[in-house]
Amino acid sequence: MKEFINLIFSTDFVYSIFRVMTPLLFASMGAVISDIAGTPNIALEGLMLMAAFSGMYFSYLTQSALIGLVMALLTAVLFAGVLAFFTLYYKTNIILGGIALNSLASGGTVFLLYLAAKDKGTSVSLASKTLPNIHIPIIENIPVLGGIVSGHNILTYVSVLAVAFTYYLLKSTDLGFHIRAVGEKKAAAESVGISTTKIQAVALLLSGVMCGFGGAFMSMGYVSWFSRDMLSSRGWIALAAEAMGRQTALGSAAASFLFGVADAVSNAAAAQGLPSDLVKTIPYVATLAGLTIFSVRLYRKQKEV
Amino acid sequence: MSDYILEMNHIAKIYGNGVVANSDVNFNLKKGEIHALVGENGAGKSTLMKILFGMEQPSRGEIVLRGKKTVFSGSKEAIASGIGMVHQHFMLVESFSVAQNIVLGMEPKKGLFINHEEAVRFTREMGEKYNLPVEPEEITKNLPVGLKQKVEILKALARGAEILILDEPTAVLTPQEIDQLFEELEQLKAQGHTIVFISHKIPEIKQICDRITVMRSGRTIDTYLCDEVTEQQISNAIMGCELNTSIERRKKEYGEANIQVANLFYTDKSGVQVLKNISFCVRKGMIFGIAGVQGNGQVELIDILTRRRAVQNGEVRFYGQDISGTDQKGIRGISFGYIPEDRLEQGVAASVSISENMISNNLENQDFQKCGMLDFKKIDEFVDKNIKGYEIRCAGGSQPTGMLSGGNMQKVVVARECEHHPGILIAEQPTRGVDVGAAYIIHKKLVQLCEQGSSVLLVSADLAEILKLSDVLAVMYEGEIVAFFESTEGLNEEKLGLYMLGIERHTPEQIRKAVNWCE
Amino acid sequence: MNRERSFNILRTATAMLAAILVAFIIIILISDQPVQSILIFLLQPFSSGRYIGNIAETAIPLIFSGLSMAVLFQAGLFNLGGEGVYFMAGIAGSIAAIWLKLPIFIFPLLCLAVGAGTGILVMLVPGVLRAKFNANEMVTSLMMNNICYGVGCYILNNMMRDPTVSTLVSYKYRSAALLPTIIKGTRVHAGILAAILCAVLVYIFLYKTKWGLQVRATGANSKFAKYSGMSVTKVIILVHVIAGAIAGCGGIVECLGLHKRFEWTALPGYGFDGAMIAMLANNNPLGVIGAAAFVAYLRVGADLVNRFADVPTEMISILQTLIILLISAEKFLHKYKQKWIEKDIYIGEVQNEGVH
Amino acid sequence: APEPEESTDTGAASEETAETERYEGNAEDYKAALLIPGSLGDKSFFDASYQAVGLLEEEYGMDVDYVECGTDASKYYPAYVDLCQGGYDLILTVSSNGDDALIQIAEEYPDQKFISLDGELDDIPSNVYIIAPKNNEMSYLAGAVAALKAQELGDKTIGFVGGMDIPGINEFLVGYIEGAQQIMPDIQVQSSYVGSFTDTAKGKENGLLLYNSGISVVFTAAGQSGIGVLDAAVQTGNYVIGVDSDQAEALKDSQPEMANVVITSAIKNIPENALHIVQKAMDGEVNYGKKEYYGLKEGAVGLAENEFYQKLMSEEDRQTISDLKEKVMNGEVELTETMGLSTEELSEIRDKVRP
Ligand SMILES: Nc1ncnc2c1ncn2[C@@H]1O[C@H](COP(=O)(O)OP(=O)(O)OP(=O)(O)O)[C@@H](O)[C@H]1O
Ligand SMILES: Nc1ncnc2c1ncn2[C@@H]1O[C@H](COP(=O)(O)OP(=O)(O)OP(=O)(O)O)[C@@H](O)[C@H]1O
Ligand SMILES: [Mg+2]
Ligand SMILES: [Mg+2]
Repeated sequence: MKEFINLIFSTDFVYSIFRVMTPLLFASMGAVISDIAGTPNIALEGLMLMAAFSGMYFSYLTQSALIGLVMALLTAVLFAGVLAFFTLYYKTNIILGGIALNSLASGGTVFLLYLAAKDKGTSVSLASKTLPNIHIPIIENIPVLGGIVSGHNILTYVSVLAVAFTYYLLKSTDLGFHIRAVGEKKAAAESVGISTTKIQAVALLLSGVMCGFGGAFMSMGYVSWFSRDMLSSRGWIALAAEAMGRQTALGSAAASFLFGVADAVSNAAAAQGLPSDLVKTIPYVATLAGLTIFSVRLYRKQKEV
Repeated sequence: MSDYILEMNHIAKIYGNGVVANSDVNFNLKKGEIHALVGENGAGKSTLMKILFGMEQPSRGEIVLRGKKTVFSGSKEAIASGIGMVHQHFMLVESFSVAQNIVLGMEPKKGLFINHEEAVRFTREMGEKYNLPVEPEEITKNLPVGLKQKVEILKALARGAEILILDEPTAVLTPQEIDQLFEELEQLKAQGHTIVFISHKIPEIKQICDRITVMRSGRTIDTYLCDEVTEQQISNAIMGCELNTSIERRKKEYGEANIQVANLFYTDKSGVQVLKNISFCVRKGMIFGIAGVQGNGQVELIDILTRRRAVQNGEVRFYGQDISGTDQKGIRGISFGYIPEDRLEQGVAASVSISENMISNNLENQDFQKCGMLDFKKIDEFVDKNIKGYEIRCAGGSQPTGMLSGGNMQKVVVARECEHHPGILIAEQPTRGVDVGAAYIIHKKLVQLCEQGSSVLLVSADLAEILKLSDVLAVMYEGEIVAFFESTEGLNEEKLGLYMLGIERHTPEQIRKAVNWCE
Repeated sequence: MNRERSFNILRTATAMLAAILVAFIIIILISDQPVQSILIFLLQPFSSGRYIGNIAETAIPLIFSGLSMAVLFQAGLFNLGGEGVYFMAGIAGSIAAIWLKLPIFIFPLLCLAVGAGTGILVMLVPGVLRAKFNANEMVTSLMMNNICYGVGCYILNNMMRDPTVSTLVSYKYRSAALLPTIIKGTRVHAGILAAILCAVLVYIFLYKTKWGLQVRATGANSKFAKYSGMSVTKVIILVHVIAGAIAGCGGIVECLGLHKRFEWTALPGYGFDGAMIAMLANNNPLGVIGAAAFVAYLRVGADLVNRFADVPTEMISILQTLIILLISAEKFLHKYKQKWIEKDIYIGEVQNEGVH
Repeated sequence: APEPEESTDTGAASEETAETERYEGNAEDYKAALLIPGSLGDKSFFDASYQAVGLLEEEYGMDVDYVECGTDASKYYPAYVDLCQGGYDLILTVSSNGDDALIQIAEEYPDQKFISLDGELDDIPSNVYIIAPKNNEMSYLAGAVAALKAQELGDKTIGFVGGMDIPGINEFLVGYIEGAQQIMPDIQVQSSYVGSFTDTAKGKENGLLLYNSGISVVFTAAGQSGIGVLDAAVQTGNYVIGVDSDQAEALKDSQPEMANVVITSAIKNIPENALHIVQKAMDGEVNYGKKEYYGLKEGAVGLAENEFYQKLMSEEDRQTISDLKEKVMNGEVELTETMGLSTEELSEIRDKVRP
């Protein structure tokens, strides 16, 4: 137990929280933007998976991590566009579209992986590139803090920027206002000549960009290859984080952080010999408990008045 | 070149579900006029205006704007051509501030971000220019309807609307607000704006409009000069037949007090005392009217009576029984009916069929059940009877309620609440947005119900309605009852207005009669 | 309305044709015998009784999960917890099927009851949290899925594992607990009767009883439901209880019908399938049977191409996505529909309202 | 455990072996098929059995069909039926996943021959032959390697990362512990499970945790997730022992830095076994109705003794390993029989050596 406590208070552990939460931050920001626009995108998981594949594959082909990243973004945006096209133009139910896209991604990436690497499991046989880790000059040398804050993958820093971007987008840009207006009252936006289809499409595409980053991080930062179903529910967890954060950028970021902590704790607990089946539920139990406490308090508050 | 600024010729509109909303409409506007568009519910007025505003595409016909044939593929183009529309239902983003709503879609910017100061300044400037003062930083959700209506008009004008379409703007306004609106419209007219005015209230049309176009069943009947027709003639043209809307009242005979409210106080979330010592009682066989400018506590009072708000202080009894511990379900069990103000929000479930909407408050009724299941034969009989009795225009009881026009939807609500003969009926704005014919049916029903021994509490902003129906009448001002009339004889709208605006008030003894009178 | 219905049939047919065309193009690119592959995919499922049986047996769990989701969606609740319920109910029902000893008819019924009961308990977590505290049921149900999986694995590993087998599976069920096959030469088991019965009961519940009306009214407009004197809290809990019972039945029926022991080592995926099927069926319980049969047909076709031709299974997920996207595209061919409807109506003759 | 059913006589197990006969035609015309009760890409026996298909085609020129059935166990039986009706001389399979379906189908098609290339089954139908690998033998050697390396680095603890806490994985763990104890009786083994065979990122987290706690050698049996452990080893400058296939060999071109930290891999020679057994089947020499254990002695399992092994292990240590190997082959070491080990027994073994 003592060892476990030591582990949890080590810099490595705190450092790992940031690593764990990076894809969640990206995806939950994607969820926030699309949800506020009234088009809840539940295909986060699938979009990230496709982006992860594409980033790996193109960085392998071109031997350039940058091109890999760009292609990951393009891929996620392209499929977010497919979702937008079907749901906005053809009026496919967006949830159904999301489910369909997730299954497309899960099967499609394995299929492509097989074509590319003659392997249905991982792409390790393809020497793909990774995005660099960044060491922040002065901070790096500060004890403890340096070990926690410096040396992360560049996309981890970008994910923090993504939170700021989402926050300011929705708070103080015209696009953000249009997104909010369309999500809250479509007819109102329409009546002042805003194309609601266009705004919702842009919101979905933006959530695609976020998923592109999240996916690229998975295959070009977190690890250096693509593997089948490598997102392992991170997209769904991001969705939960977004709901827990009440559709706000900062709230969802906080929820992602909590989730990252819980996940890191569960990893540590698994290595301490606690029953692994139960230990792996820690993040979910934590989220459930957090949401329950949160809801009960909100309910009480509302009831008082 | 004609002298019309706008002509719409042979317009037809068929909706995707096969409903023919407009079949052959001819409509024109002269520059600088106020033009009324009238017709029964579902006649196709809103549809025609949505076509003009580019929100719907006509199936046939042409639009000629300033002598040029025009096709609008969206409202953006219509706005650019100087057309503005205030919709029948508010088109405001409730969580935005007034300024944000006004500049929505044309936000001033500073670099990448919105320039809030500029938006506020612009809103103030527009408000002053058109004499429609609004507070730019107020959150829209918190505004009373009258102000929301102003924001809507300002929104259209701020976009440079020369032709302004107002779809039933007065349905939700109080007489004072209507007067103010009319003043503003006159000013706009003087500034050269052309206004299309849709309303079901014929007197106000006579008051403000220059010409009137009447529609029926998706077609234009004719266009009249306002000065050349009487109210009765307009009404006849709308309904397509002679209609006598006067209501016979029988001898008044009151029984015991079914609703008793005593010393009711209420303080809302923001700490404002919205109800102050309200006491009254409604006896059997009586229509008790409550008049007042909106926002003087009526909403909170009704919310308390219908169990959507807690009784903080004071007493409410139905049939002598304290109801502070019961919920909405509970009072439904004791012969209670309620016609809500907002039919779409509470009154109906739009995707559920008319039949099911009509029995939703009476599911425990054994008549409608057979072996634990709903007895659809009985239900259909009941529903068909009501569709006939209330002249609800629909394809049948199995049609989803959401497909009905607003007036017909209202009739569904009234039929449901009245046909179970509740001992207590609370009617809140029962004829809002309803055409003359339907309003007449609803009025007749309320009177009939109280003749059968129900207690009806009627809250309405429509003074003509309240004067016509009420047996006794209370006026609310700033959360208090400031006047109580034992009879409406000799009362008129002007007189009532003085009490509603707090200029005059009755003595405490007279007001106490609202309670004492029962003993 | 008839015109609308025939249009919908036409639209669906065209959508399928378009999807198949796209699939065909993809198959041409990767297969040496594209024509044969596509024919196997489309026709082989109907080529023998055994394959039709495969469709039926594949449809059974899909019907249960589709029904469970349809009930929730009808009440406006977006709960995706079918997955966890399937797993947990499978575990609980399996415990009964392994350790109890009962005569032949009662035994499976009791196992079903245990599964249903477990399903109710699991669903009640998001249900009560939503009804009492307004906690977002989609999030809580997704979390419950993972929690059920972990707890289920723990029970399986520590209580039920058959040590004589080197994979993680439970002991064998008693043979009296198994659902009997009802059609010779196939594996179609008694579960299909339960599924169809369930669909009919849910239909009657939703459309013929006052509770069903309350459920639908709550889903359509919860303020209205409250206003009409319905208890929304009760409706939410009732719906979760029903959905939990149905999904729980589905979980154990699948185990007792097609397996000899509990052998899921991952969430079985029926939760999301159910959501898809409910939406394809427009939340109509009878439509769920059709939608489930259709999805089952696609899957059996996919298995067959995988077995008999050179198209990998993963390719089929692309095809499925396309078909589902296109079929659910309400506005697909919309322009033609408008023209068609307008052509049919002689303007100037028809009354304004109500006549279509 | 539940008490057995009254009528245990399923008729499946039979002592007598079905008559086998020699295949008279050309090897090219011999029709064989492989049923994979799982998904390819597991980096373990499914992928290995798929390699067997290629090897058979290459070596014997025969045409081997394969069916990948996925993880849904209810799909195995229909696939078997289709294969049985396809007129194959031999149907191959791997893993115990499809055992129930295999028993059922073997009874329904008594003339069809089946061989499992890697399985465990007790009541074996008379037309089924099973190759049971001695997984504990190879993991025993892996444990010894880990302990020797730890000794060299001055560690007293070694690590283990499993995919899931399931019997097939724990089999490796038990052999590993015993092998390590052979070298260092008081050695400690820190074990951890990813909870998934596909979550490579989580595999990496598990690996990092072990390495960051001061462990230098980790044995991984976690499918794809194991690659995450390799990555963690590269990142922290530590060592890994791979599993199932020669991972260093597979990675040395595309990911040389990863190959450099893989000391060795505990491997099963499923493709070679397949070659061998199919030849025997054509010769009519397979003992259907039996299960036979294949271990170090048969060359069915072993360690990858590649260039990295030479480089990373000292001459002396390698000698120690080959002596141990000799002992195992001669039956001089007693290894715990992992089949039939209950969860409690396993926990006991596992917890005793936990730091
Ligand atoms: N979007 C729509 N889709 C289908 N039918 C519609 C749609 N909008 C309106 N309708 C139908 O078209 C007809 C005309 O409706 P419209 O709203 O134009 O009437 P209205 O004259 O404005 O009535 P009211 O006085 O009640 O506002 C009605 O029968 C209505 O049900
Ligand atoms: N897409 C649609 N399909 C079917 N009916 C529709 C559709 N859109 C709107 N309607 C219905 O058509 C009716 C007319 O719509 P509109 O918004 O023009 O006026 P309204 O609010 O109904 O009328 P009122 O003036 O009486 O309040 C409404 O009742 C609405 O519910
Ligand atoms: Mg209208
Ligand atoms: Mg209307």
